[in-house]
Amino acid sequence: MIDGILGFAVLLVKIAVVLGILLLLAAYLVWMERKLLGRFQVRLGPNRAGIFGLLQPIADALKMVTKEDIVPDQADRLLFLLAPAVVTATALLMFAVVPFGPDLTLMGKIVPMVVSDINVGLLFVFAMSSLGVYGVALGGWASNSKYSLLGGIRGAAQMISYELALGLSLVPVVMLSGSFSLVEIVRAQARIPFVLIQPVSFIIFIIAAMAESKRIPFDLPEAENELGAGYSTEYSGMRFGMFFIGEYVHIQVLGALVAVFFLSGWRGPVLPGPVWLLIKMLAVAMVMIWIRATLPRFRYDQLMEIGWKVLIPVSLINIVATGALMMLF
Amino acid sequence: MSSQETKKYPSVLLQNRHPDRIATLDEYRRSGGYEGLTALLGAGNPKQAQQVLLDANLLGRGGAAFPAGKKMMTIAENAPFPRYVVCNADEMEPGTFKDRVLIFADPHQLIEGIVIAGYAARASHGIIFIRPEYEQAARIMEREIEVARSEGLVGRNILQSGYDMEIVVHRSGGRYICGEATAQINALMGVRPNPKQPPPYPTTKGLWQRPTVVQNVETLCCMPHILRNGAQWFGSLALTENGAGTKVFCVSGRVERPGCYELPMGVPLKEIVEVHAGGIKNGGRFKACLPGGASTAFVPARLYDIPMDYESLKQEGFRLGTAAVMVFDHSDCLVDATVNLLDFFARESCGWCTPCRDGLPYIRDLMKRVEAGRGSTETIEKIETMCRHMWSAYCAFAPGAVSPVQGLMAEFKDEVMAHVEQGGCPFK
Amino acid sequence: MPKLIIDDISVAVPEGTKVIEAAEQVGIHIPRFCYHPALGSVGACRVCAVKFLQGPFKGVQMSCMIEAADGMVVSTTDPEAVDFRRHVIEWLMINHPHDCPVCDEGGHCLLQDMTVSGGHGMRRYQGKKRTYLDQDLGPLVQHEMNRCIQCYRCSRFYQEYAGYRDLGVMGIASRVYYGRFGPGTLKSPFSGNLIDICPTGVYTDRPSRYKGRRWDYERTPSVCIHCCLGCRITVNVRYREVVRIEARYSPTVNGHFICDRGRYGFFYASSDRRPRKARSGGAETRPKNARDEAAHRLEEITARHGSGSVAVVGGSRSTLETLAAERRICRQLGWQGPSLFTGTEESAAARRAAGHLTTDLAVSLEALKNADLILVAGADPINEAPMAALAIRQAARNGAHIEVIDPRPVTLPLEYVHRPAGTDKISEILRGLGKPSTEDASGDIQDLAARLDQSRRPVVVCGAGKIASERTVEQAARLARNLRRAGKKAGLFFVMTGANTFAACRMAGDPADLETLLLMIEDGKVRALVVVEADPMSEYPDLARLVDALAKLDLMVVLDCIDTETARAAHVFFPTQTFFETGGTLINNEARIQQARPAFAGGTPISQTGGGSHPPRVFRDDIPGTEALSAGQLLMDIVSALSGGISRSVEEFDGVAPEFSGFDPVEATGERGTWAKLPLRTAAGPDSPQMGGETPIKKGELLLVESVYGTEALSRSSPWLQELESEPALTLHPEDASRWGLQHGDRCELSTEAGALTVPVHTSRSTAPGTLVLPRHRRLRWQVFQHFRSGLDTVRIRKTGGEGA
Amino acid sequence: MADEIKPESYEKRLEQEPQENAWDAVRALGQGFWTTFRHLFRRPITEQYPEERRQLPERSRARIVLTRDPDGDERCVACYLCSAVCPVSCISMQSAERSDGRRYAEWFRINFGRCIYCGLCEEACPTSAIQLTPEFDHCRRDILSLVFEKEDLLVDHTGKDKDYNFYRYAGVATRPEEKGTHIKESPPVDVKSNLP
Amino acid sequence: MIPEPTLSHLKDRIAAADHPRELVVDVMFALQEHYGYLSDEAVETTGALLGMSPLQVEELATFYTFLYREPVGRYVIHLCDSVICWLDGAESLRDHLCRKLKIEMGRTTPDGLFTLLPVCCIGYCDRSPAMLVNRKVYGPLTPEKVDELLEKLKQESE
Repeated sequence: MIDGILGFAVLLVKIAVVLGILLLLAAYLVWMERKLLGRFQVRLGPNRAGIFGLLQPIADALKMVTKEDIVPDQADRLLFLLAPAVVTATALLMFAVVPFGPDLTLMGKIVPMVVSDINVGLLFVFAMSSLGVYGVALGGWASNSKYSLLGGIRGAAQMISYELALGLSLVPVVMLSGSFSLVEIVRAQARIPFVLIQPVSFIIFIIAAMAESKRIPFDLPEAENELGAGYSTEYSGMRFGMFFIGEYVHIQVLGALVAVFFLSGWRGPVLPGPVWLLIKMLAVAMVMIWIRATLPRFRYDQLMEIGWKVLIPVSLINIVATGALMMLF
Repeated sequence: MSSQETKKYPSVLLQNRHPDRIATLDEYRRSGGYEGLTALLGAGNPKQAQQVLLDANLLGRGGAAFPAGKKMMTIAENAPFPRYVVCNADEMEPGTFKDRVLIFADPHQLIEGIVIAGYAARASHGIIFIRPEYEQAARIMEREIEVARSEGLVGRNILQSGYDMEIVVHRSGGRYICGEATAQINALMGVRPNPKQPPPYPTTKGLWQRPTVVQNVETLCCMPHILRNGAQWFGSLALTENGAGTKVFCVSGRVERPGCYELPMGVPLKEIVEVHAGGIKNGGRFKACLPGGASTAFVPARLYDIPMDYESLKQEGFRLGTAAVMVFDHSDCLVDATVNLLDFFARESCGWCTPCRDGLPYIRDLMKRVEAGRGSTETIEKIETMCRHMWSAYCAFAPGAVSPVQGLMAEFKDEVMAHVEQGGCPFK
Repeated sequence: MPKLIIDDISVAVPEGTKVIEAAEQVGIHIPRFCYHPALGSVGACRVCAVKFLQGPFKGVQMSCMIEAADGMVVSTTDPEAVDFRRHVIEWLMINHPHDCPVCDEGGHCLLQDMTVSGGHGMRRYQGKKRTYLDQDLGPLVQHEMNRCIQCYRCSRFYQEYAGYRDLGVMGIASRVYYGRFGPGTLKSPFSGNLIDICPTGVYTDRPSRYKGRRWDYERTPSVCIHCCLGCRITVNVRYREVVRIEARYSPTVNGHFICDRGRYGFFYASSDRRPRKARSGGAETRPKNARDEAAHRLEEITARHGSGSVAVVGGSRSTLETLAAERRICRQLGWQGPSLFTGTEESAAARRAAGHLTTDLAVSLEALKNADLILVAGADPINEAPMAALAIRQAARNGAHIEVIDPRPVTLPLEYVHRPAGTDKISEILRGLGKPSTEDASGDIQDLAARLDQSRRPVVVCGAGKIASERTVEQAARLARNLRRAGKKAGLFFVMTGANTFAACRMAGDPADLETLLLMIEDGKVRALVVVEADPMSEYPDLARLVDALAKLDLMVVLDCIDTETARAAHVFFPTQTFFETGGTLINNEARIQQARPAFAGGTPISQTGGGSHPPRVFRDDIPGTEALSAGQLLMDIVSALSGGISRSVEEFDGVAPEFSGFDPVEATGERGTWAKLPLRTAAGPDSPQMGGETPIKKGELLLVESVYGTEALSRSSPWLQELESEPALTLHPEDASRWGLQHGDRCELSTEAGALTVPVHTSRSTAPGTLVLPRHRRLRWQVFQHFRSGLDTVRIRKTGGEGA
Repeated sequence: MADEIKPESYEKRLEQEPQENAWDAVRALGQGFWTTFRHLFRRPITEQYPEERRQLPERSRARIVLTRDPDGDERCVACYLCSAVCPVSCISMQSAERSDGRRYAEWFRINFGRCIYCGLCEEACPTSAIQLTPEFDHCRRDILSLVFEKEDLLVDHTGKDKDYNFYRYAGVATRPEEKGTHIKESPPVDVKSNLP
Repeated sequence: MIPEPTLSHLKDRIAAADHPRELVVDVMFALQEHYGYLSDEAVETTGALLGMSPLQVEELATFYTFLYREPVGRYVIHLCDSVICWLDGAESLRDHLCRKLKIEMGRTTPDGLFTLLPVCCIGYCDRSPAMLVNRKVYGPLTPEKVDELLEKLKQESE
């Protein structure tokens, strides 16, 4: 009973810490992206709010919160209000299965440095990421705006297309680690990170993951020069902010997942596990920002072509090859 | 053609011309004057007079060359009375002075002509519209009309025929446009003398909305002779097939003896200049002439032998106009002369229609630029285009005004281009 | 119907149609400057050149000079014609100044349009520009000769069309000048049309000079309310201010033109003296308070003295909507009236005229131009309905014989025969003419009778009201009917007193006139008066009596849009909207119903609300000065506040008068208007007045008459027209004058028991002997004569100044 | 040739494009990333606006002024062309006649709250009166104070067009310039002249 | 004022005419004779005599060459400047006259004797260059002849 309560308390603490860090990080990820993009474009980036513009996220948040929350006249009110929450919640929930360090022994109890180590963690991740598309699709639908609807449909189509490649790219990882548990997968990379064994999977995963997060060059659901702001056109104030948070949390989750699946998770020399995970997450995020600064947006047909005609066949071949190699060795 | 080959041509209109005085009624009568009228009134058939004039192929001598007989015949039989005959003595075409010479030579010839025309048109009023420069001529006419009246040749019951006709002299205020028939009618009515485009023609609705025949002095002067001697005789006077009668040529400019010469229709230009007018002054070379006043095109030296009648000139694209032959010799700058002509026309435009009122000063200014050597090929093109468009003006004034320009451009382009290329007048 | 092809479009047009018009019928607008449908073609500007490809004419010709003929093939886009037109524009532009930015014509300038559409954008001419000095042409027309393109339209309109001779064309060649002999005010009351007709900015509107650009104006088609003809106008409003009136083409009423009274009479609408606030007991109050006060007091009076103790007085400048509201209220509440006329005689004459007008006899202004004989009886077109004079002139130009029978020294810009006849004599003459055969006509009118006999399309133009009595109207109608019976296309054209007199005739109640109502007030039977858009105190000829009567009233409610003496005397006053603000329906003298839309929403002009050099920069949610409502609406509001009051929409006419049962407002807003339902044919006419025997001709009479400027209720407050007013004078026959020892130019005093006034004396041989003519001019305190037609025995005349004095 | 590209030929061109090999693609991609990466270390070109102010080119379009002619008089003749051409209707005015005969603006206002600085008014102005200046930073806290009246707009120089003086060309009579005294004008016609 | 005989003569002529307007030029000439030029008063008188408005008279007066709306000198010299006279040196003659009289074309000498006006061809091309002095023709002219003539006219006027 006590254990149960204590376990629940620990769980709550873990959730609080993770949530806190994630949200704070999301805010500063925005700052980092703006700052970096600025530098990539030979600009300064935000530098007015606080030193180096460090208070910019707070200013942004204040602005978001104080802005009027507008619900379009003809919108489906319930779905409209729900959609941003879905996006943020699913992104946050994904982090529940990500291990961020070695087990910690606290007052004699082993506390796993993961919010919840479930044995089908990987599937949970997929489930959550699939659910995330509802936020986009519903938001687009509920806005009752042609731009939003187009954005939502694009989002859904894109999600379905890349989900497949994403899943397939991780099959070799599961094969190698023999488990769906993310904790186990990290453990399986104790010796060597999977990125070295499975570079193809790694690349496919990165590409598909970026498509999942709807970031440049895959930001067709938003495509501001075609669709206004896609599914988020009609949103304002904090509701728009929640889409925003969702996106940046998603980036972190992807960073964490890349780290877990391919970069041996929290493992690393000298520094404690969570720090390593953080470093790896941020490194992935920076790469994504770099890509954003470099590549233009795909055309929609190109997007579909890459998804269906390139990534899926390649990942299938990769699975077969991995299987064959595993049989041989 | 040399001078010994020239024949002595019969003098008809100017047969009673004296260098120092005016022919009297008696003199005129002696030469067969008023015989035609007497015969006509005796016959009492106005239609017959019209027919004779038509058969004689008498073309209007004022410039337009419209058959005089035909003009009379356009008056409808049932047209209202009173009808008018207007004698156009408003010759203001530069270079033309034949009407003055005719009036000074033999005023009764004109009076008889007017009465004949009046009878043919069954008009009761004759009006001599005379330009103010010819004040002396106007006085002569007034005096001689009184003489004729006292002889029963004018006024009530002319020659006891029961035909009444009054002739009055109307002095113009003086403007070139008043020489145009419709403008002249307006001037007579005391309104602004702008031309009026037919229809209705003056012969239908002219002066005071009544049928009106407007004829040139020389045309009217021909009529007594035609009626007396017949249409055939008149036709035989001409040297060429198409011409009829004699023509009073006013020769002026670079000739030894400028003046009026009555010569048969169709006499060659060269003969007029070289023989009758005594050749080019100071031994110069003939370069060009305006064959019929300022509103005709320059006739170049290559057509020096052209027979001077309406038809022959028309075939070459020229007009005989008033037969005022203005001669230019090799030392004259035709561009400069054209500028002078344009100056005249721009000043005398009545101001009614746009091409004439504003287009002529424009062309004049362009021409002045060319003369001053500031023109270009573009300027010349502009002049040529505008001249072409002048033919769509309201009356014949504007086309007449650009005729010399168009003639210049057609025949003397080299001279024009010389101005452009040398940047100035090559004759100065 | 010749058929021709213009730019590949085939069109059939009536015989005699010019090619330029034919092209217009198929939607091709050929450029033109000198051509104008009303003035005809003269071929001066040469810009309407088109190329004739086939048919009797060939080559580049002027489309305005050539009548359409069978087999013509015309190209307006032929390069030769286009190039010629381009050159014409260039020639016209060589002297045109570079002053479009400061030219008021800019924005609706034909020359501007043609220059741009003709492709002339660069000045190639290098010479100097010709300049002219301008003339002062008076307060209405601004002269700027530099801009002239010598199209001759102005002189043709002014001299040929309108028949005035003080503006024309001088000079020759490229120095042609349009103007007057010397500077001075244009004499024609149609001079404003020069502004419309000038294709460029030589003549511009002086009162609206530098007010704005046409593209900024709110432009609304409307109807003129300054006389009975109902000419079509376009109202230009800017910043809540009526700034300009322009003539609007109407194929049946005014054609292309309007008179200066109609053009410049509108200043009452934006005057800073216009009352904007309701008043109660002389003090400004809120509209609701005033309404409650009026209703309350009306209720009290009806309670005490019965419903018959309230009377409504209206006038003929109200719209049909307002008149209908008055009538409905009087009927349903049992009030007296509405009394829509001032005098009994006037009322009788007007109502008889309205009763006699039948569809087969009524002629429009446009149709008047086709008459071959016009008999003007008891009417002074120039002063009463100016455009009628212009129409009569067109008939005269077409060869019609014009005869005027009137006691006044009528002047018309045309050749006509004037028979000065006393007011009673007019009807006698008409009666003589109306007899079945010419032989019956007595002596001096035999030639006229013979002319009438020979005419095919005679029109009788007859006054109805002030000068022409009921008898005259009756005889005029009878004459017209007789002529009709004799197989002629005869017409009848009444010149009525006000813009909506015809409607007033149908809407007037009992008593129909103020004169009768006055007796009831004096008796004490009527205790309260509701005066709607009328000003008895300046209309009624016996002011002293009127003031006494009004003093007996318990209540006088006045509704008006202008500041009148009556309004100032009111117990309760309501400002109303002007015709520009309400729009509404008017019925003109030929029973044509015309409806105008509101031109703007009303309110104090911005130019009056701002204190400084610019309009106020404070935001407010109401528009200042919009307290006013339409008179009809206000009336309904007041009445609905009464217990047992009625409330119905103002726009309904059903049940008010049968003429308007099938009234179609859409048709009425069109250019032709719609017809009131007139009787098709009247065999006997309405009850004839007692015509027993010859009336004794009065020894002498004093006529109070209209003049073109200064007498009409609304236009007389126009400051611009006030400048044009000639000093009102007493006109009489020189022989009569000598009887009183008067001479032309003297001053004399006219006095009655009610007062006296001093005026200059004019003598004219065309005044009927024994008649004194005096305009009911705003500058004269003429309301001292007890009757519109005072017998001379009641008036004393005394010379007070002159040559010797 | 650029003008030959039509929809179908564009498709064709796509097909005809030389197929690059994978290495080229990777290299191109790498090049791109390298370029952006290098930019990361370059000095930002950003100017820190309120602290650092740059002189904008003369023709840049910002705050609108009303200039004067070389003689120092108002150029604006209140012809309404700028207000007509203004796509956001931010210019209004009232023209009137001055005692010397010139047409001028009795009042003239520009609502800078609406102005989009498109410069059409300057283009439309026939007298070079209205001109856009490089002065761009005139934001206000109170929107009403963005409504500029003539007094606020009028400057005491000629602006970009140094020499033009409309009234020297216009040909309208103003005091002291009478008819015929303007540039390229002949003296007024005297119809009574005895000269033909 | 116009002398009574002239006026009554004009009135008679006008009364006799079918259409008074046709006499307008004659009346103007007659009044011009009297006033020396066609003054505003003359225009108004003409209008009054013929039932025309002053403007209608002005329309014609400003059209014609020989109706002087501005005061002229005692001798009005019309110098022909059309093509034949021009060919024969009308321009130098004009310059000579201007110099001699010390006036420009169109002006009158201060002593009120001479007015110098150009005119289009006067129909004396056989005697070019020619000019009219009070409608009397002189030609062919040379500067010497002109001087002589001017002297003669000057003496005449004294």
